[in-house]
Amino acid sequence: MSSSLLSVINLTKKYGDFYANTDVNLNVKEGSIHGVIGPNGAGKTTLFNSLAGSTKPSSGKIIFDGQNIEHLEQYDRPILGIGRSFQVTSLFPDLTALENLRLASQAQEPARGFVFWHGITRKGFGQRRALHMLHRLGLDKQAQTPIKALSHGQQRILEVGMALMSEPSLLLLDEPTSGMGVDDIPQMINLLKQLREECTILLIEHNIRLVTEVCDQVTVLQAGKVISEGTPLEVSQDEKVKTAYLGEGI
Amino acid sequence: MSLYLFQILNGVGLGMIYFLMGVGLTIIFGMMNFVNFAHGAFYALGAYACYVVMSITGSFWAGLVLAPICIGILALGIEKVLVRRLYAVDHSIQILITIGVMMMIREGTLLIWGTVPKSIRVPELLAGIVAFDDFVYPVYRLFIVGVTALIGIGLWLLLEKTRFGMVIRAGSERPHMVALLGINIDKLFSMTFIGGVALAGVAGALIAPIRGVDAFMGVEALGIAFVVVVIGGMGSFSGALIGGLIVGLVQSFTSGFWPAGTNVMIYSVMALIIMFRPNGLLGRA
Amino acid sequence: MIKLKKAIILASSMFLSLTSYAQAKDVTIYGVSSESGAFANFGKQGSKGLKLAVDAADDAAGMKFNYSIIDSESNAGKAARKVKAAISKSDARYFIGSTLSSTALAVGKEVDKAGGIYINGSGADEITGTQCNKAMFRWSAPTYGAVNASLIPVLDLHPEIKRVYTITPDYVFGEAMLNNAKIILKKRGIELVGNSYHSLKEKEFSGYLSQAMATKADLLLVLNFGSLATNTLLQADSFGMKDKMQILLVWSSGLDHFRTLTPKVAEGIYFGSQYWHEDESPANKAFVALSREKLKETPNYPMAHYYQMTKLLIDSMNATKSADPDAIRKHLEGLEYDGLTGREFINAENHQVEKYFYLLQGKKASEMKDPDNYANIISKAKYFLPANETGCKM
Amino acid sequence: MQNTTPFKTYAMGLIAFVILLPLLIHSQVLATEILIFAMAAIGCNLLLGYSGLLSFGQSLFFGGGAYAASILSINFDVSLLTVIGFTLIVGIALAVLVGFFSIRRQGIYFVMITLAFGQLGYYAAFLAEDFTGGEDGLLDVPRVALKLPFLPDVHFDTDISFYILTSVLFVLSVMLMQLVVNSPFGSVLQAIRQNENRAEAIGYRVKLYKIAIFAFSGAITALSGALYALMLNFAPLSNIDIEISETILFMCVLGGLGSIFGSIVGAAVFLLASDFLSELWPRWMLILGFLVILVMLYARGGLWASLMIMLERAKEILGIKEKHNV
Repeated sequence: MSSSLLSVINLTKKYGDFYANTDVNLNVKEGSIHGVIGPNGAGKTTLFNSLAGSTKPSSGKIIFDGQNIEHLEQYDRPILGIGRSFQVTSLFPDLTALENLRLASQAQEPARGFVFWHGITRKGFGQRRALHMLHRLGLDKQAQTPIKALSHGQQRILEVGMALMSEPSLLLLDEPTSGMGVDDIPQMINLLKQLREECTILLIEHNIRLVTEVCDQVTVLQAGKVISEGTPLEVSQDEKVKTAYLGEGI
Repeated sequence: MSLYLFQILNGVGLGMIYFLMGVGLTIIFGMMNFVNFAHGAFYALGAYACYVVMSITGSFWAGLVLAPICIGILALGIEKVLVRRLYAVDHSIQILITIGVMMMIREGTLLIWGTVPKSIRVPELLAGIVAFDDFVYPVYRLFIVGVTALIGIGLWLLLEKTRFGMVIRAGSERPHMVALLGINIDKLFSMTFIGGVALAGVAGALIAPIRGVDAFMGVEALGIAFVVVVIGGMGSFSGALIGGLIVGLVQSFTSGFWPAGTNVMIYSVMALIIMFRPNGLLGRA
Repeated sequence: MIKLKKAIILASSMFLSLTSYAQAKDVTIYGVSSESGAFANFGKQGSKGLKLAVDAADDAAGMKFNYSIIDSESNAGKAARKVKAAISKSDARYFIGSTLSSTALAVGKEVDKAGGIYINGSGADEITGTQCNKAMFRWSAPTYGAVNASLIPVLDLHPEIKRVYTITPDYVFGEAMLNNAKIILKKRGIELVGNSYHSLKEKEFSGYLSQAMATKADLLLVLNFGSLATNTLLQADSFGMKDKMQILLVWSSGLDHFRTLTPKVAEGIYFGSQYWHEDESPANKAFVALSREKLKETPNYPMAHYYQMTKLLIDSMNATKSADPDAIRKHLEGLEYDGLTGREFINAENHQVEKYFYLLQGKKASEMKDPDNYANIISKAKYFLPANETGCKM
Repeated sequence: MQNTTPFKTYAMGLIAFVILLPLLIHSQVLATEILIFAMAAIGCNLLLGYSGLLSFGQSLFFGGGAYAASILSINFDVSLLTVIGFTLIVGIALAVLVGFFSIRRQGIYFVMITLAFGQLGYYAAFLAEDFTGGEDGLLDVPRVALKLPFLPDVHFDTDISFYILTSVLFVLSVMLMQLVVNSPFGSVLQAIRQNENRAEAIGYRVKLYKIAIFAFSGAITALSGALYALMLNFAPLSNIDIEISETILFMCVLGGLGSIFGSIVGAAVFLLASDFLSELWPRWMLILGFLVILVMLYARGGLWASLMIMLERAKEILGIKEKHNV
């Protein structure tokens, strides 16, 4: 178990009488890519939000790197080394690509954000690291382009880049290919394969092709509960999973 | 003991009036997610319209019926020219623009009807009081409570029991779905807006005989309407009723022991409720 | 060339008027009135009165009178700023009027610093009391005079009144009104059976009115003013209270209140008033005639008192043949003259103009002789505290 | 979104503005009022334009500052710096209080909490007659002298000396605010305004930032309220009335959201219009309401941005003409 970077133990989340997650258990091994799949309404997003900190679980534990984190605020988690992306692109639309990444980098040193007595032009404040990231994402030319003028694919890639600026040891990706054209998906798969060298990834995905191609481990949720777990191959042969996806048209 | 009883009854009476002030606001917000700061201005216009009709025809009843119709026609124009563009923007921008509308209406009424307040007398039929022992209550206020109750029941039936209401409620949650069903969502919204604003007009016309008519009555009503609706939960129909009753009762009781503080109490109650119930008592998350 | 000459003459005359107003032939009187904002109806009428007085002024002493209106925007801060600017920029020294007492007090301070003269008609006791100063004169009767001149005659007319209920705005002015009333009631051994305080933004008087009815009072004494009073009376009427008790509104706005309330509501109710256009005094008859001729309207209180205050200033300039504030102040102090309400007298110690205050009673619509004949004058009287009891130290 | 114009250019521009203003409008008192309200409008813009927070509680900071400065100046023999310091502390304290409670809610609920605080402030001032003078306001507020060690006292009793004092404070605070909005802190505010959720997800404590910008807004608004009271020698109750919040809001919106200079233009235009138009046509607010609608619909950048666009156009046209001449 020492190789588990993230452990979720008996995680339950209820809204009123409705149980969005019931006793979910999950182990993400260090250095792996772990997928969470399930039909619509299975509780994937709720689980994701509990991990990222935008909602608090009703009960259960989340252990990251040996530390209980379920009570921590969303803004504390990037600093611990958990980065997240959003299913629907969520950037700062009027700011440039460079400024978006710079802000994400600046956030790593919380005190810096309160510096009000001089401009951003001085060293530090993430300018250089943001340029590096742009280069890595292949978006050098778009450095000074406002986000709203970027293509959808470029925005999706930048979305992942934002999460990477905190140099996370765990990257949470919420449907990274959502809304992407079929042609762009291989580019995302490449990016993910590159990333596994530097961090552990947990992703929620609808696109089964992506999951089978890149994931080491897959957890399947249905109606808020874990119904199956294993390698992509094992899972795809599980009868329960097949029934769950029946009519969903994989 | 009888004092408390009186304060409760008076508070309930007031609460019904406040419900009437707030209900149009909450319906517009609930259906269209639109914050209308010009609500009070339409209320004042309703009172003026009633005054004008009454001075021409001599009949309060004609005023009461025609005032909301006039205000509705005006709302139709404003919706077409302006409000239609604002459904998708931030609340703060809706607020600023409708404040602009409010100012234009207020200054317009001053321009047309001058700065001297007008008054409308209670119609003979409803003049006088009813007395139960020591407790007296003007007939006209009972009439307002009755009319408000009728309007409330009518609205409830319309929204809950008819196909039209069903479509409106669906439209507020999933406009695209409704559009797919082949229903003209623009038309639906514009009808909702007209209806909500006309309700403000009804409130203004009904209250005119009690409070007189002046250009600044709208600002006062705006404050109360928002407090009522925020307490009950923006967009909630029954919330407006509960909010109205709470404000009416708080006002009635506070005026008994701390008259200068009635407004302090009303706003404090509102702030406390928002702190503990982020979306008001019955608001949706 | 001609233009240039004109400009030089104009500039030099302006320079003269700025530097030595004592010898100047042009005198500008500044009217502070709320032309816009919540009290625009008051300010507009006030300005009309001022203009009327300036236009009708004689030039006995060879002076030419001008006016300039300062719009207070119904805001004391704005008024203070604009008066400050007028003093420093145009060397203004003569100011007339205000709507709100807070405006009067603030403007009074400014004019005092500049050594000018300021006549206003606002209600707060402090104006000729604790906050009095040598620049400031006040034409209207403060709370003491208003309550005495209206309540006493009502009690005399109705000896059956044994129980009184009061409705009072919860702040300094209301408190002063109530105290004055309490003293009178106590002296006569009449019981004050209850009082309701209300806030200044109150619109809802039903609770207070039913308490008044529950106490079986014989007189409802309304101590608020303006739209508060309008709402109180409208609601009292709808409660049918006129049939059960007498009603007296001490601080009415006179004609404006009657117009707003309509005779149906006002009928039978007593109104205290600073001014009524049907007073038989010669000065008033002349003024009403002037107003009807020039403006085609019957003067109301704001118009009348701005007119009277302006006329008082102009008359003293003519009498002293000077535009020196000190000379005018000396002339005004202790002056007795024919005013709109009859013989009026200016107390030298606190600069209060001691004028008459009216008690009116609303008439039936069918008995009105003309569209503005809303009321009968029941009585008029002067009641003023001796200056040493007002707290004024100049 | 960074401003590249050098800091010195801004300072020179501001200094030129404060020197020219009283000459252009021929009134030092009106010029003083314009600078004072420009500061208040900037305070509002920090919240609305830069952080997306629509506050109806500005009257509380403005009136609070006015009362704080007045009470201190009337009752104690203090130096001007003490008065300014005390005002800033009061402004910041009030703003942190309002901010702490209001930012917990969004949209209309946020607006209503700030409104509630504004209303409570008004009634508190109205009821606390012993401290605030209630309805009459505080009269005889002295303009306290600036007392510095080893130097003679500096008095501000004349219009011109008070204008100079206001100008100095104005230039200093506008420069500081210009610095703030272009700083790392300002960049986080931009981020929060555009996408609050993302800002939090990348590690910013959004609530703390919002409270911090409230503090800045409270400080500059309170300072402007204090200067207003000293200018008038009078602290009327209307300083803390909801109408002041509206006035400040209009100046801010009219001038242009998200622009410090816009707020200055907004305040100047509003006050000049209210001064001149109100005498011509008391219903001038009708036009104001119309303008607010137009700006919000078609020109969020307000008068300032429109002015800049027109300048650019003019330059283009002139540029073309010059070429023709060559």
